[in-house]
Amino acid sequence: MSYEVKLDAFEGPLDLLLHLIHRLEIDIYDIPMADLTLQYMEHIRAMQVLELNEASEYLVMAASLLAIKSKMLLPIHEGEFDEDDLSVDMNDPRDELVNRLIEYRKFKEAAEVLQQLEEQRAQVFTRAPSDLTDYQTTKQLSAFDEQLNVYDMLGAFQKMMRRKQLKAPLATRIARQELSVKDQMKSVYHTLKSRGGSCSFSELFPSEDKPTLVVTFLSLLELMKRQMVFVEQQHNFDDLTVKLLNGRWEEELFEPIDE
Amino acid sequence: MSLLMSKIESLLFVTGDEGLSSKQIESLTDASASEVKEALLSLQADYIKSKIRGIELKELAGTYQLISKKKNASTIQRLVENPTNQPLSQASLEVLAIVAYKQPITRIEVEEIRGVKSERPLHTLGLKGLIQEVGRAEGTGRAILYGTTKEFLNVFGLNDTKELPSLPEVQDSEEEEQTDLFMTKFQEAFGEQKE
Amino acid sequence: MSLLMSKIESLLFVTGDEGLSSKQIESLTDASASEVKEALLSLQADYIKSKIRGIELKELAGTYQLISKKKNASTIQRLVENPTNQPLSQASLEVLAIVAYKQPITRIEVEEIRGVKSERPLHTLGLKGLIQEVGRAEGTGRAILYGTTKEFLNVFGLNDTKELPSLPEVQDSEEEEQTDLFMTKFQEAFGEQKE
Repeated sequence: MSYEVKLDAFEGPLDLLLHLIHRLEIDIYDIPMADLTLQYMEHIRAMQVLELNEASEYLVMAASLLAIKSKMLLPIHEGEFDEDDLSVDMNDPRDELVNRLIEYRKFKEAAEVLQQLEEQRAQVFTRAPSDLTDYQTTKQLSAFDEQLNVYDMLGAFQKMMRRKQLKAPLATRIARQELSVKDQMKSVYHTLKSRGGSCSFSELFPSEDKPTLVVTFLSLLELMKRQMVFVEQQHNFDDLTVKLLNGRWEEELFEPIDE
Repeated sequence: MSLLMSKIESLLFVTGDEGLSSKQIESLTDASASEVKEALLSLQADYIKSKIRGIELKELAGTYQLISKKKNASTIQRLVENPTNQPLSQASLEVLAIVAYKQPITRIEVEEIRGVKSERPLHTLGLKGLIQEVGRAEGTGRAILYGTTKEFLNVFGLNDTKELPSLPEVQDSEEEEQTDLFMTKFQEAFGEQKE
Repeated sequence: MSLLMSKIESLLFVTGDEGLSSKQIESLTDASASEVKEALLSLQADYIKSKIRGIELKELAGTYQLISKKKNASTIQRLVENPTNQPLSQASLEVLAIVAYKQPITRIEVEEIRGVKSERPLHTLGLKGLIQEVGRAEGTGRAILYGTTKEFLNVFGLNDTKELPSLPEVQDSEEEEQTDLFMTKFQEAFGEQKE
């Protein structure tokens, strides 16, 4: 049962292996391949149930773990090996895996350090440069000989987003939720109205933006509850049709909606 | 009191050209009106008195904001005149980004996104030939709609505004995952397969 | 000196998160490098010492910038109602760490270290302005080489990538020595020089 909890927390097969090594208190330089492989396979099985996208990468690793395990099981009889076997014998079959794990662990730790730096940095704030256009002459304003690229613009946008965090109390309270159910109800209502009172369910969800889809869905439920619209389906698996019941939009009807 | 003054200086510093009202300062610092008033006066006096300070406290219509000291205006002037120090200002770049991605767009809409007045950056960008009027909005005001120019494409090395990289998503991946789960259930329930 | 300090405070105040290099400050104030250095240090000391100050001076991404005092973080955070800047995901942080320490680096190399596809985190980091294309690898594919940006330094409070804490070293040097010793003996015995 303990597998279910953490599966989505892994960043890949190496991450999962490090987790197991830590949990099983295994010496990374002397990995008991049978134990580790067993544990790893059990996790993979749990993941297949969940149909994770990266399953293939985990499966590739499973294959190499099995390969290493079987290499280690190969009996070595003295005096029987030829040149080729010698090279296999010289290198511990686990070496490559161990090196990869150690290398990956280094960066995983570095990522933690970055995270701490990010947190520390987030404790201090700076400000947007002042608007100095007052100081500029019109001639200067129209001069343009700068090397700019799209990333300068994206950078400016990022800075704005950062700064916008600090603007909240200056904005009005209404702006708290980007898209309100009430506004979306109105929008759904107008869509229906503009299409002569009915349209297909999917037409009401033109936006790819997930929060919008969710809010639109909620607004539709609210409209149904208020008997402003009803939804019907001709046949199984048909697209649903949404129909407008009440032709008038009365603002005051929607005042009590609690956001 | 010095603790409150420090907090107020931090707050006014980060809020930049927008400033804060004394009411806002009170609620942010949990100080009383009279304490805030006193702290603001002390800061003001300190900025004037202390020769090493380069900032001043200005009150305008009940809003307090920090500004650079007037006596250093000539130094600031040099900053503005020096072309290497004056790439397109942050404000202009922000407005340009918004216009580029959201065109056609009105001034009011730009200001809603930025949360600050944007008349001057729009003006500057117009003068630099990066944006232009592309029409008028429907409705009473018939507000000007702005869009980017050919010169804009030129400067940013684009053939078309469609070549602009997509904007970063605002929500984090965790949130996305949660929404995904919701969406999955949602789609299951309604047999919808939006892609 | 106090005059110079005042000018510098004014300049750093108006340039905000753009900041200024010491070279730029010199040319804007007609002061010598050593004077500017001294003034910056005095300002820095004054900000730390003075309890009523709410700002600090920091070198960030190669420029001097004023920042709010760390001890006032909780007050300023009250300004933040709905943070738009989500912290980076674990995947993005890992990729960023690899790019930061191994730059310039290709996507394939990143994926070899992580053992998983890393296209999306790389894309996200690009959009967040934390990494950028810094060239193309030699060879057939001419794969994109990634490196960190100024914004990266900014977000992580660094002045330079050299300020990154050094990568954790593999700790068990003793064990390595033992292996080496074994290998030496082994090679001596067999006269083999396998690479």
